[in-house]
Amino acid sequence: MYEGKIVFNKKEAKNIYLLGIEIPKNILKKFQPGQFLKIKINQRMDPLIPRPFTIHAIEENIVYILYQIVGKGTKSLSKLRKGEVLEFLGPLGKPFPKLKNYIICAGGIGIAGFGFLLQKSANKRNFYPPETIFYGARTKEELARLSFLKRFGIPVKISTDDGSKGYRGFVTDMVEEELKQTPRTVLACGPKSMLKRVAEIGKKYKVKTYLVMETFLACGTGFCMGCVIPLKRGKYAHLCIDGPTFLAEEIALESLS
Amino acid sequence: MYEGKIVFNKKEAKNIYLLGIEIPKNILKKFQPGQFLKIKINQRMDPLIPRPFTIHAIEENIVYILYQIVGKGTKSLSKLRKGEVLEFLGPLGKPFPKLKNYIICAGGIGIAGFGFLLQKSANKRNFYPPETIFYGARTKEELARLSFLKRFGIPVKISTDDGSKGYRGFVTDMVEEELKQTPRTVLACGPKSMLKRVAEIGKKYKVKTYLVMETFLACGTGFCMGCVIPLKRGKYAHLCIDGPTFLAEEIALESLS
Amino acid sequence: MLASGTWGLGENLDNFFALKEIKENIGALVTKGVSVNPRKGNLPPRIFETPCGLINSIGIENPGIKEFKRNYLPRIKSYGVPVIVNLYGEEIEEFLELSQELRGEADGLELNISCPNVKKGGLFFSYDSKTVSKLVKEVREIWKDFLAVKLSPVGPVYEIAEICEKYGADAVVVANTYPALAVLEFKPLKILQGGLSGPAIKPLTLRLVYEISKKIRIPVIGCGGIVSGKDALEYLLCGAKAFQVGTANLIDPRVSIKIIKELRDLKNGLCCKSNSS
Amino acid sequence: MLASGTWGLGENLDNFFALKEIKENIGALVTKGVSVNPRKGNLPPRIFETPCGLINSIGIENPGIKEFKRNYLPRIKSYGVPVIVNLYGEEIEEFLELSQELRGEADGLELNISCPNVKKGGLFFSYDSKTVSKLVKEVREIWKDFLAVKLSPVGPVYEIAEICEKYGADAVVVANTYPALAVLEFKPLKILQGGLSGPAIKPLTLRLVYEISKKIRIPVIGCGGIVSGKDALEYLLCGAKAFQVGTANLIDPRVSIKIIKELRDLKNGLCCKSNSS
Ligand SMILES: Cc1cc2nc3c(=O)[nH]c(=O)nc-3n(C[C@H](O)[C@H](O)[C@H](O)COP(=O)(O)OP(=O)(O)OC[C@H]3O[C@@H](n4cnc5c(N)ncnc54)[C@H](O)[C@@H]3O)c2cc1C
Ligand SMILES: Cc1cc2nc3c(=O)[nH]c(=O)nc-3n(C[C@H](O)[C@H](O)[C@H](O)COP(=O)(O)OP(=O)(O)OC[C@H]3O[C@@H](n4cnc5c(N)ncnc54)[C@H](O)[C@@H]3O)c2cc1C
Ligand SMILES: Cc1cc2nc3c(=O)[nH]c(=O)nc-3n(C[C@H](O)[C@H](O)[C@H](O)COP(=O)(O)O)c2cc1C
Ligand SMILES: Cc1cc2nc3c(=O)[nH]c(=O)nc-3n(C[C@H](O)[C@H](O)[C@H](O)COP(=O)(O)O)c2cc1C
Ligand code: FES
Ligand code: FES
Repeated sequence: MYEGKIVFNKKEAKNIYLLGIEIPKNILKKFQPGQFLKIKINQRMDPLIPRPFTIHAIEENIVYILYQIVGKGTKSLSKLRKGEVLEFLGPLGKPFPKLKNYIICAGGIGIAGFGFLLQKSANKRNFYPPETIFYGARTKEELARLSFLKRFGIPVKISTDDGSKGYRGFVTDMVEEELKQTPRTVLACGPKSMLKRVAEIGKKYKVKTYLVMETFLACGTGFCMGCVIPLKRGKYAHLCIDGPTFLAEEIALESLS
Repeated sequence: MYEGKIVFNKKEAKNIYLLGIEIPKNILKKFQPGQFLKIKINQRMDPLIPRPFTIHAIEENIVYILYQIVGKGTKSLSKLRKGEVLEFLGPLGKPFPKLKNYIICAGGIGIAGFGFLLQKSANKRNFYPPETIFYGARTKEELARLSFLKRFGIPVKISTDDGSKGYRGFVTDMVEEELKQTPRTVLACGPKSMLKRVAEIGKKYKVKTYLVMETFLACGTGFCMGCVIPLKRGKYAHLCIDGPTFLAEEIALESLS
Repeated sequence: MLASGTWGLGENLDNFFALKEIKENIGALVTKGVSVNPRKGNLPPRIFETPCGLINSIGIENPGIKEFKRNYLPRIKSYGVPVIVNLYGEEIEEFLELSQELRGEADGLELNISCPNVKKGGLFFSYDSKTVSKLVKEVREIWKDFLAVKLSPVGPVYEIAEICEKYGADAVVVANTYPALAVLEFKPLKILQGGLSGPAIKPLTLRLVYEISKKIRIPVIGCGGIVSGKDALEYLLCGAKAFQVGTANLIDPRVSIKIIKELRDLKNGLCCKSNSS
Repeated sequence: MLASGTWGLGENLDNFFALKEIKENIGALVTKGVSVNPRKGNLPPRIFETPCGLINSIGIENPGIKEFKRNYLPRIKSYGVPVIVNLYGEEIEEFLELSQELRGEADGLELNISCPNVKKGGLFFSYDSKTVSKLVKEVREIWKDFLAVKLSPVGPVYEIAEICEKYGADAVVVANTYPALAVLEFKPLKILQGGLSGPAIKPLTLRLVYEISKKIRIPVIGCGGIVSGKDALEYLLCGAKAFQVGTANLIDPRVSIKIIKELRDLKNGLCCKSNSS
């Protein structure tokens, strides 16, 4: 585990916070888009297990995490203040695949990991930029980091379930419309129901579809075998070492429901 | 449990912090010197049990606690910041007895409860002021709240084990010297070894001796029977409802070692 | 229900509750263990905190049945909810004497065959199915009202639960504390042996309730680590017909009001999706 | 020692340690349970956090003994510390076959008769003293090196410990995880049954170690909830001759270095008075 000092921890959108941690540059250098950190939320034993968060962005010697409050760990995390020290482990997991001519589909907090991808692809560091980002949330209030995302000059198409901003409906409707016109690789991250729909659409339009998956992790290091994702033909992948990004066609559908 | 907002939480001396909590006045009104609060240190389950702290002082609608860092609870407490909200229960326990012509003997963090006694006796609210306060600590750095204590115009005689301030030696030496000259009631709070010595001295000079005791408390409300103090003749007292202040002659000595 | 040993003998329950609140939130009051003769309880230290749990070794401190009936029971009854007296004995005869003493005086009995904190008897009852059979059968002959047996979570617990059903208990309480140990000081070694309770053990007792309620038809009363309405609901979903709250009362004397409110809200589906605790 | 199932099969231990660190801090590596045939393990979810604890239901996912010997064991041996292979079988014959396969290949065996996460066999071994007698006796005939039996914390554990001693085990590991249950979703009810580990259970396993080490003369290896040097010292003071660290490895892969350092410091009396954890 490394230690990092919190330099930023503020509300960004409804229930969504942005956390900045100062980290020695030699560690930061290893970080790749799509990888994650495991953060020990406090020094006491409840919560016991560090929680995984995708690397959202990097600036100078600061790594940013974009997180949503869902339970005890994220709630405690949101109470930490500037100046406090966190323990974390990482980078863990595999980076995003290096795609060309692809679009991004993000639902809710699923947007988190793509910030770093945009940064790295803008700097032409092994990653290519997506052609469009489709980003959906339930309401306008739950959309986060829009101005940051737009900074990269790539179209960001918004949807909200209630129509309070952008297209009214699911982000997957917009994606389907797009693929109908120009079939292209999709990289998607969001709630299970969204990923399932993306997988269906990808299949329909015969495009390569990558899904960033989630499950409860214990170790994040391949030690416990707790993080399995069922694959087709009865096999299992281990999210923390084989993922979190998987090719949709390899995943067994039941793991998406 | 009540809720109170932290308005102050700062280091006062080596390992000793002063905590101020804003509390509705109608609750504050009930507080008496010698009573304690049970403070839930965070909203998570570790530490599980609220910790007991004597009421140190009251100003306007703020109650002050003077605490020493000894373990997980007090360590976590010292990390809380202004603006955070604490849950607490109280006042619990019996107030100090209403003494006249008495001296105070405090060792280390044992000084905490006497601040409130000085305040109340200065206002002539049922309590009489002590004639002298004998206050010992290991070193100068561990003496806390001296200027506050001196504010009441009552002599405060200091001792330190290493002589870095005041008399060099144990506070009980000074107390013995005093009693030899003028036998008087003693009210004492401090580590067990000090209390034991005070009890011996009190016996020797045949003066009424009151000891403020400590033990690990669970409920603080008389529910669990976990907080027993062995009395003479094989009986038990329950610290949280019968104490924390006891007449030395009633206590079985083994509970002081 | 408030679990045995975690709200005293009712001396000061009304410092923390209005009578109305007791009636609206508490289904029954289960008293601290009562024995034939007064017991002083164990030497201190009696309590130690462990990760998310509490070890206690009180040793059934209580005034004895005579004094209990005279000076405590009337007050407890005055709170206006059913009173279940938790009985502690080292021999079957003691349980019988206690049951006899309480005839017509209480709404129910809870036989504590599972206290880990007393040297003789107690815990060992719960290992010995023959003695438990005899105990339940003989108490049943004397005591016609509600009769529950409080099981130990260790030992042959499924077998004992079936015996309680067979010999006429109306319910089993699952469960008492778990035998545990804490090191207080290293040198010289000072330890505390006692029973572990609190959130730490919830997953264990929940499992027991789930298994036992599949095996017997009399109601299982869940008890172990409940501190929130969500915990209580979990017990009910896993087969418990009622639940008791113990350690949580020591954290916050009014916790039962909070638990019942949360449980009602959860049941009303208001926050069925929130698992945050 | 690193406990079974909490550092994988050594595929990437050296991502987190220098070889020198392994040699200096780790007394032995106890592998994940290995079975005769490959096992895919249980369906997800396999892991759930409880107050200060962790429930797991991995289901002994492993490549089977043949593949293990070929592709995993050489690497584990290359770390340069004694390798103890944890064996999982559903029948005595399987354990015998596994022991046979490993003759001359490992420094020791740990017989897992206590996994709560597999339907058949496993846990039930630990309830059945006759089967355990037979198991230990027959493995002992095949396996002449270090032989440990990993006990379940539930069931007739004292009796089983004595049997292990009687039939020639060199040590017992006290203990595996505790049968536990968590509610994942209310409606429809979705539960996870598995084994509880971590700090929550430390007071329980510490008690078992204390009692068992008074009853048998072969070494007791303590295992349950150790996350600090202080925890480890408590086990040693309560009678354990060695200890294993499990769940803590999942929190911090390098925790064993921290634990050993803290333990050394404590033993050197540097901070014998500090009980803060
Ligand atoms: C690789 C990876 C990257 C991630 N990146 C991000 C990110 O960038 N931003 C972000 O906000 N989140 C991210 N997450 C999700 C994040 O880790 C979780 O939201 C967080 O761990 C929740 O912790 P908590 O203590 O707040 O919630 P908890 O109290 O632990 O629980 C939250 C919810 O999950 C449920 N749950 C917990 N465990 C299980 C289980 N085993 N089975 C079923 N349900 C379970 C609970 O019941 C509850 O509803 C990521 C997850 C993974 C695996
Ligand atoms: C009525 C009362 C009033 C108090 N007022 C004050 C006050 O005003 N200021 C102040 O600083 N402190 C006060 N204390 C003491 C304070 O409550 C403790 O220092 C605090 O609870 C320690 O909590 P912790 O979590 O930091 O330490 P812990 O981690 O709980 O432990 C601290 C130390 O106590 C030991 N310990 C804990 N439980 C037991 C036990 N059952 N038996 C033996 N040893 C045990 C531990 O081993 C450790 O060495 C008061 C105590 C009482 C009973
Ligand atoms: C301080 C304390 C005293 C207890 N005394 C008794 C008792 O006298 N009789 C009894 O049957 N159970 C007793 N118990 C056990 C509780 O009633 C309850 O079964 C157990 O604590 C588990 O529930 P919990 O986790 O909600 O506390 C006691 C528990 C505690 C913590
Ligand atoms: C994820 C996980 C997997 C485990 N797998 C095994 C196993 O394969 N064989 C075994 O004997 N014990 C297994 N255990 C039990 C541990 O080795 C250890 O006995 C138990 O977790 C208690 O120790 P702890 O509290 O330090 O984790 C496993 C534990 C965990 C948490
Ligand atoms: S989280 Fe432990 S193996 Fe992936
Ligand atoms: S602390 Fe529970 S009775 Fe005093």
